[in-house]
Amino acid sequence: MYNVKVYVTYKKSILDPQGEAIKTALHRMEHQDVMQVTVGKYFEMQIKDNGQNIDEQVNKMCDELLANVNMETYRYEITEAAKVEE
Amino acid sequence: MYNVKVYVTYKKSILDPQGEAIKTALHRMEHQDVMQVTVGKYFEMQIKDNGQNIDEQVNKMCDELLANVNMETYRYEITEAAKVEE
Amino acid sequence: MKYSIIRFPGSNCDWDMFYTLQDVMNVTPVFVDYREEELPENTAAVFIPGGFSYGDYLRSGAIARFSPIMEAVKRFADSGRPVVGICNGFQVLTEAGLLPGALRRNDSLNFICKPQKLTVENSQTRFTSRFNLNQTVMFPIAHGEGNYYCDEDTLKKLESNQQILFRYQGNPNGSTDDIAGITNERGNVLGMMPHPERASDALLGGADGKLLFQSLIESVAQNI
Amino acid sequence: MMTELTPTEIRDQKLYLQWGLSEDEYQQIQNDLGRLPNFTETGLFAAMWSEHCSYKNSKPLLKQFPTTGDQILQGPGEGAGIVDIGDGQAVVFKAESHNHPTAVEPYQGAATGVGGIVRDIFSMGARPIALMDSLHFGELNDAHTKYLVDQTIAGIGDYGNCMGIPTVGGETTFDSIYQSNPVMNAMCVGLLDVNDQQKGAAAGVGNSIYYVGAKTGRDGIQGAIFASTEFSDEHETQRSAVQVGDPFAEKQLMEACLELIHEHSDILVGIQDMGAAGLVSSSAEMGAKAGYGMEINLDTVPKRENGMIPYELMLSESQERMLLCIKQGHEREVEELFRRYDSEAVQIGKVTANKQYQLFFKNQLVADVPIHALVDEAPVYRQPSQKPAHISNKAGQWYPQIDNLTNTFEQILKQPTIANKSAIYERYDSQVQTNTISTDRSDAAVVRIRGTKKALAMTTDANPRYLYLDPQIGGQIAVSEAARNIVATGGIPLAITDCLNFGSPEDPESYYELEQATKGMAEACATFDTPVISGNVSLYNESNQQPIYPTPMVGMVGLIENLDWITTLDFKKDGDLIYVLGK
Ligand SMILES: Nc1ncnc2c1ncn2[C@@H]1O[C@H](COP(=O)(O)OP(=O)(O)O)[C@@H](O)[C@H]1O
Repeated sequence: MYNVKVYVTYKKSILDPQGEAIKTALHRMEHQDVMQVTVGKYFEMQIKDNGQNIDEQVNKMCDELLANVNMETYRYEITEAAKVEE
Repeated sequence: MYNVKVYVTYKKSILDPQGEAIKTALHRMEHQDVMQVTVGKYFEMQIKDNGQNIDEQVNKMCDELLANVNMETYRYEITEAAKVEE
Repeated sequence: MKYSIIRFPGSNCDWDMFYTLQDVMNVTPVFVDYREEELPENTAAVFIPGGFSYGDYLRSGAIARFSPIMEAVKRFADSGRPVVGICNGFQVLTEAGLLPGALRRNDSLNFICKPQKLTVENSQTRFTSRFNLNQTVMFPIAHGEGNYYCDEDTLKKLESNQQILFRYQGNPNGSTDDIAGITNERGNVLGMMPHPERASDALLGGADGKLLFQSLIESVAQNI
Repeated sequence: MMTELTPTEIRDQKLYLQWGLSEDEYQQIQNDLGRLPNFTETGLFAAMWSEHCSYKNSKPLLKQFPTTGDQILQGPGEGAGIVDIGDGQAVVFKAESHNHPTAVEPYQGAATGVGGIVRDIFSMGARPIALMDSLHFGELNDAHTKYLVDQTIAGIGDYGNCMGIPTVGGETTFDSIYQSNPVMNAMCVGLLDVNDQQKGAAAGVGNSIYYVGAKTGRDGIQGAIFASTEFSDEHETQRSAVQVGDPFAEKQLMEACLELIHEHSDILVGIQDMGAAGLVSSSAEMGAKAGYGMEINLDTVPKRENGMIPYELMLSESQERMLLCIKQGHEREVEELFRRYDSEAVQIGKVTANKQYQLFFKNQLVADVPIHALVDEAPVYRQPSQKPAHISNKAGQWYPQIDNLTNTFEQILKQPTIANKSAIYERYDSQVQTNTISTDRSDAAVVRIRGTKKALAMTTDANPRYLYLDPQIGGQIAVSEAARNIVATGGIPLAITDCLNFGSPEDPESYYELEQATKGMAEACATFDTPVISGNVSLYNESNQQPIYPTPMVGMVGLIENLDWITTLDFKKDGDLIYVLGK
């Protein structure tokens, strides 16, 4: 069993209106020292070991579904887990 | 300057319709070994050092804005950065 | 000839498209389930209607594009025949790679539903022959993720190939270059956020959308 | 895991009080059962005899309402009321309040409020054709109120938009009295072929009880149980009672249910939404209404979480679930139909002859109570009533002084309550289904009935300040305003639905307001021949002992018999004459 964490964010060149909106809100809440906010998506997956390359599999999932590579980039972390995490 | 990463996810007992929909889609794409998918939000922030406790500040931002503590939990990582990361 | 309307789980402008084609345009629409692997024989054009396929979870259109019927739609498009995606249909077509670019959340972060003025940017296509160049038309918009994005190179290509058919007047959602509707390079796949099928009955506030359907139906007739 | 107290522990520790049952009520349950109720049974009674399910405080007042008329096919008592509009068609509508969930989690609270009212409509066999809302918030200069407004609107919009039901209108007011207790009411209107009319009843011994839709989690289980029980192996902070809506699942569920109703009505005996008090209220009501008993095997109930006990399974308010009664022998057909919509249909029980309500869990009988005791024998209270001091006290009244009419006019227009609401309604898809003729060109929204020359006019109205000043006349005004809106749009008023948002009935002044407001509404409904065909009561709207203004929302639907008769409110041309009608 693998625990996989995937982080998807907009490419740098793309304006992130959500990040801007949150920054503005934080400033209004007296957190003026927040210089930049980027918002992304975060996925946690549990994947059964099927003998195939896990890296390749996760890459494929990201390219085809979890991220839209036209505008987003992703990174992921894979850890092996003996059993399903609680 | 601090780099802060915040991860917000639903509490365990909360329905996660997105996670379910994504799991079903992955299964249809031949990734049947995906056992569970949870979807969360991911924030990257750059915060200027203002001499105050950074931990406390981030906690407050999470409690008041980034997460809805009625149904979400969060965790964060803070790293110190000499200057703004590229 | 049949006009095939693809239905995904969560499509909700499917009947609107059906009634417009049947009652206003007097052609024969048929629904095609997303699980089908073939389009009906005699399909003249394919419509992908608006709605929230798969709840628009993850990204609008991201999950729908894996439906079995999409392979058939791709083959249909590759053969040069017309495919039209409206709203969610546009999102599905970009996710499926049949159209360039992507649709992001509106820059206001809010869903927007209102009548919207558009400029017709190209009236020499099978979808717009009934319009005049630079004509102002009013189509309703209703979307949360209609903010069109593409990179510089793609934008240049869209422009030099005259693939941009409609632009917004008073950009409502942040779309790159005010883009409201585009075709692929070959000109047979159209994607647009505004809803022509909601602008095809004067009783509901306007009928500019009929021109788009008329253009398409005429071009189909000429090709037979 | 949650530990269950034994029947004697419940008695000795008076757990029933924490769950909202009075001493007398607890005694009555013992009389009904002839023994002490166990943990699960106590929970069932507490839920079914709550104000929310039994209307024990408001029932006598609701009796004042006229509920019948030539046009009425179904009055209160079902998921929604039904009004004949000719040509074999009927209009179905109801309103519901979701004030408390909206205050706690505005996005999900508002979204699930919409989801619930939509289920009420399609469970009657009708296709939902329009949504409306009625919103009352604190003043907009407050940051938290801004957040509430924004999220509430997003929640309403996202749910209706995704379902493909146009939200065609509503009303929004702002007043500091709603600061900590916003009012969120939603109304849904559906169109029905009279032949498709359904009832929420489970008849016929041996017929199957089907659970369809989403799995059951611990959503919305009363706070009381959290406070009164221990959790041994999970962190308290990991739990939440917030209900999350899944409009996509509900859209699939709706299409499946409508297909079942329209194309397989021969095998469908009854259908009902699982709303407040989820599984228990839907199943017990369906059985009691038909005069039968029911047995349910809780092991078969689809679950989202591990270790759920009967109490939790029965009281969960997980969304997007329905209960069906299906003729014996047709189980496969139903399962297959729902599978086509990626929705689950599971047989969880059957109709029995003995009029008992019986639950089995892990092969044990965990509840066994007379079904009528649960559903029909909740006590009814007439509370003491007292005229609020502020009504008699004329000294505190305020008279406006107007020096400069233009200034005053401009100031009025600047009030958020009066100002243009496009920032709200443009976030709702008001046009999907391509029948919306107008949202804001007339006093009521107008939706055509495709294939006919007819249209429906619909409006939601309340003017809480009038009710605060005089609840009876204010109640009359609320109905009258709705009727004027319909008439000014070219329609004939047909009937109303309502949401009665008031303070605590145990407070004599609040009870007076409820009593007088309903009296006034009843009088006006009789005058206009607009019976009350459905509605909902939301009491205990108060914070720090301060109740909100009496806020009865009136949702009225009218029939426009000819599309040519639709009237709009704008001045058409120079030189036209302007008249004032009335005194
Ligand atoms: N919460 C809301 N949801 C949808 N539409 C709304 C809402 N609030 C106001 N509206 C719409 O805004 C318009 C103006 O409303 P309002 O100011 O209450 O005017 P009126 O007094 O004429 O009813 C109406 O079309 C109404 O339906």
